[in-house]
Amino acid sequence: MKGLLARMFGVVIVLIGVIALIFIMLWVIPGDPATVLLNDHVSQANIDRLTQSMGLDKSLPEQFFGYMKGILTGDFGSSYFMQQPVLSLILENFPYTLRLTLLAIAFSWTLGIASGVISAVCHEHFLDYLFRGTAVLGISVPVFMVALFLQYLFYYRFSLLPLTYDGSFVSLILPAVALGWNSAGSVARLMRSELMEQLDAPYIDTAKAKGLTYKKAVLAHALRNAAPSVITLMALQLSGMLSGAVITESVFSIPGLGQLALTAVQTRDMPLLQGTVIFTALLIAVGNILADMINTMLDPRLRTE
Amino acid sequence: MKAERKRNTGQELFRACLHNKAALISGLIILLIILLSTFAPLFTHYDETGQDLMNRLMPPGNGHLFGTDELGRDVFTRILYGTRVSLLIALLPTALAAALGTALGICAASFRGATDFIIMRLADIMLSIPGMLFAMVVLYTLGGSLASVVISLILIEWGETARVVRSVTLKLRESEFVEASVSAGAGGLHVMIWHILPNLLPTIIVLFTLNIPASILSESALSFLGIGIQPPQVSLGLMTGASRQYLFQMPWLALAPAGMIMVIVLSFHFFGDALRDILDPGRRTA
Amino acid sequence: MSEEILISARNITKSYSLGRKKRHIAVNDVSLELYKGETLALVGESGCGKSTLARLLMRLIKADSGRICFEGTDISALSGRALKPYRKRMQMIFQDPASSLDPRLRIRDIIAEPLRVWRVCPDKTEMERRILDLLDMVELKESMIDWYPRELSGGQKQRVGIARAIALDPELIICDESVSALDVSVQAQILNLLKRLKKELGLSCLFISHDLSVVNFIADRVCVMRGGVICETADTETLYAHPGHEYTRYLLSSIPAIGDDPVS
Amino acid sequence: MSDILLEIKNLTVSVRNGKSDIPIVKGVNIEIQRGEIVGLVGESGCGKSMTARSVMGILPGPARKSGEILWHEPDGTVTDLTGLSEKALRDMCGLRIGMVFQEPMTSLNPMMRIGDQVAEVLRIHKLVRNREEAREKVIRLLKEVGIEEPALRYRSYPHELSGGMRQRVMIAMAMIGEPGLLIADEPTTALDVTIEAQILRLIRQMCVSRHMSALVITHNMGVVSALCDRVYVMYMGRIMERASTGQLFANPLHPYTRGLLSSLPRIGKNPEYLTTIPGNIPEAGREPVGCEFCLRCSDDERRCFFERPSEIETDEGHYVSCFMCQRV
Repeated sequence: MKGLLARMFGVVIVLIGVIALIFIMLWVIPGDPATVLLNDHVSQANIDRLTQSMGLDKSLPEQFFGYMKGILTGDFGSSYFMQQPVLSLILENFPYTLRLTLLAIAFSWTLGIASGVISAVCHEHFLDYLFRGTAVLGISVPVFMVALFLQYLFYYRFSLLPLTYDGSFVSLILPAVALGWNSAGSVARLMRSELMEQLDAPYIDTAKAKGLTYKKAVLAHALRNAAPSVITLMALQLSGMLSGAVITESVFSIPGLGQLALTAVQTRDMPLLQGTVIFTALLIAVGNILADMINTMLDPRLRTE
Repeated sequence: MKAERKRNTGQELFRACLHNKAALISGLIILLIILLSTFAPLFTHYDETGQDLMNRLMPPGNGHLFGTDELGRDVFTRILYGTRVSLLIALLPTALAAALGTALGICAASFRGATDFIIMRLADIMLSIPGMLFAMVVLYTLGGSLASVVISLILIEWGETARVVRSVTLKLRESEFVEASVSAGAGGLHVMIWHILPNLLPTIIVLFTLNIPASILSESALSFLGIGIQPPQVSLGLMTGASRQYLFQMPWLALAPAGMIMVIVLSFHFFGDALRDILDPGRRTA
Repeated sequence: MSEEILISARNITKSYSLGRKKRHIAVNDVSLELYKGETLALVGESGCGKSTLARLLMRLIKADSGRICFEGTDISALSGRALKPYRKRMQMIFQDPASSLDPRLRIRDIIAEPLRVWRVCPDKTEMERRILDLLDMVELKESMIDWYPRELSGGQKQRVGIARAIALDPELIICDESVSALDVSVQAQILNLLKRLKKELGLSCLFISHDLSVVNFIADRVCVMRGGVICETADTETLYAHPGHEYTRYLLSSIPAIGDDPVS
Repeated sequence: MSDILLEIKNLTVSVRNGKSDIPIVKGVNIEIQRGEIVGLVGESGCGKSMTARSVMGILPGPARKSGEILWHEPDGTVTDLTGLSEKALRDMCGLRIGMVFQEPMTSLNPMMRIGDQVAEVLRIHKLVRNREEAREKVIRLLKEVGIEEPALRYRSYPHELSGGMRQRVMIAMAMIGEPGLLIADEPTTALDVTIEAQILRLIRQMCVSRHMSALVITHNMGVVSALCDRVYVMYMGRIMERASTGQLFANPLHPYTRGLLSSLPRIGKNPEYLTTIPGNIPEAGREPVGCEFCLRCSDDERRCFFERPSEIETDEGHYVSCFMCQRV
């Protein structure tokens, strides 16, 4: 357990680093935020009043710690454009992203793991090349192309599924497949290489020498050993998945965090962008810790550390 | 085995590429794409911004290989010029990210302790923010343009390279041939130049070629959302984004640029995979 | 074997930290002398600290405490520029032929490296001649100068390692399990080569091994190590005829007798 | 001939590398009687491990085997293992034939408790009715192979044991199915000499007490003299000489065997320089046409270069494949 706590502490440090980095990039580099916000023909008095109200006149470290304290108490500052607390906006949009991502994860991990295992087991066999080909296709096709293609096919040509998100579960299928398709490819490649490495390990020979047929030896032993590293790498996939979500939400107009960040950039709404990015980093940190926990339970070598 | 002994590693690498079918085919396609896009004027007499509102949204045919877009510009020409941007994006930021990652990775492995901790935590920060969102922050600060897209790609990609380079360098530093070199009196710099860098090269090359698809896909996604490369500059992602509303009537408008992105990404991908098999068939670097 | 001491260690200790409280003591208050022209063997099972002791003597790693004297001068505190001259006079031959040669370099550059670091040969032709001379001394074909390590057998790679070690005419050669990774027939060739070179070049040798038969063949004196401590030192004949320490007897009894008396 | 257990007839194994097929084992004949421990000794790359693995059918992917591996049941029926289906062969493994591997570190599944890994053999071959009986049988065997507090050790994981302990677990795993034959592929190479002596003694006791035969693969003559009744000397995929251990050490006939024994440094008296075998193993594809050893053989003849010597029996049970020995 000791190792796990150390790693959790590491993740917290990384989170603080993320907040600091984003703070520097948004508040420091572009110069005085007030002037950036208000257009030029506004009197200096108004600019001063706005600066004062946003607490921008305090020294940078003060602002940073003020912001950090805010985050701990759930106050991510308030959005310029929508005049609402950033956190409430985020919590309003977050469920949509959550549903989309979970569905995409379900789709991509099941497809990825299944094809990875099959192509590893029947190595150098027709199926192996078929799945590897689709996996490479999966990685190389841009997410937005898959999205547009699915829309064209399932809405325009066969009108089976709705064009955009209308609150119903059915309308989430296309976005989930579009988002999951890309990461299914990398999960499949990951699973295949990890499983093949385990299949060459000497303990598989021992299993066969004990009387286990190749098929049983694979499931009983190799999968169990391949699991930890695959799970860790799948957690790392999470950040790629959330990147893809931004595009998928825009194509299927799902009001998720990605859309929020996009509007924040377009309307130059600094606190909103900052809040969304930091919230997403928080999500990923939780994902990593979860993967860590699962691995510690799975792998005895870590448990007795 | 003996015959190839004479050549040094550079020629050996080239000869191995010729033998490996995947590397050969994908290499040729990449070459073709580079030639097509750099000498675009030879292949099309339109220029990429020439508007011809009379025959906008023309289907493919009579002079326009892929038809014309909503402003009557020739789609085929714009794809060629857009490919230039994609190739630039594929090579420039990825190379800089690889260089930055390698330098920081080696520093982290060489000066252990604080430097190592800081560099690795920075790499962790980069890996814990989704690339797209981080790019948005950069584009917000520097404004949407080719330069800011390049900068955001560099910042996104250096983390992974640094982590891999650091672990390979650590393994090399503990190898017996480095210990032999040190026991012969060689200094740190000598060991770095003679033993560490030459053995790192294959790993760096493979990481570089594998990051190229990621860069192209990221740029095209940013431009698709309209926050990456801004008009009048041409980008395949931008073209695909712009033709969204015509998707159902004129699918080729979106299909052509997106298809080109896929072809570029696929060929670099196969080339990277083949290169990895050639350079270190044994070890798995990823 | 002259009475003059080439290198000696006094109360050397070295330990590594294993997490917060536990520390693994690899070498525990060890003292030994190596006379000029002698082959001293360090024998013991894996983890007894013999490799660590060798690297301490060569100052590849620093000891926690104790003194190391090379021809009378204390080199335990030296480092950097001051230590460099001693690096020239002590060279090591490693265990695993596959990982002790840089896979990216040709044989010429591997052997030339020490010569280049010390700029021993003024110009290229002199360097080439010296390398070919060294190849000849370790019984390797001259045509192998352009080969890569991956094209050589285990025994041939080990010969390149030996050529590299004697390139600077050192006074002390340290063999860290140099024959353990080799097959019986190749091991015999390398042992003969080491014995012949030691005699021809007047070297002193510190031979590290876990194989008592090999040590019996090549060493003049033997130190038996266990758990970081030298439990017995004697010249080869007396040690094998009537071993003093109980652990040495246990080691000797574990070696299966080959030949005349078949298994009961 | 009644109590023959295993007969390997004209076994050839070749590995496909790119377009060409590289022969590793070139027509090997081995016979193992019941209750006899046979050694297969040779240097690395001579194909001894491939021979053992082809009996169990665990050859690496690109390897192809041909020839016969005949298993003699006590009631006289003979089955050719090479002809069996994967399923049928697996039913033999663990039940009729047990195997111990070289690397105790990696031959055990790091994620499973050692007790469960040993009990798995009982479960696969349905030798026990329930878990409890399996557990009790495993604990008894763990004690027999010399593991203290077997009940406690049952639940520990491989990384918590020393190399020697892990090898004892491997032996228990190979023996729990009460097999007729134990194949040990370099069982003690990765162990220290003191632990090696204990493991060799353990294997010998287990074979004698269970009247079990064993095929021991090794490159170390010490292991042969400590453990084996009869020994086959292998060089570049061929059997050069076979005899009882005593005959081989007392009167080695084949030049390669003589060279091997003279290359060994001994405890006690040693010559100034060891008499070695000149040259080294020719590269794949450049093997000589005649006897494999002719290039490195001091007393060879023209015939050796073109003709492959057939095996002749010099005295009771001592066979050698060499023209020079025929003249004697």
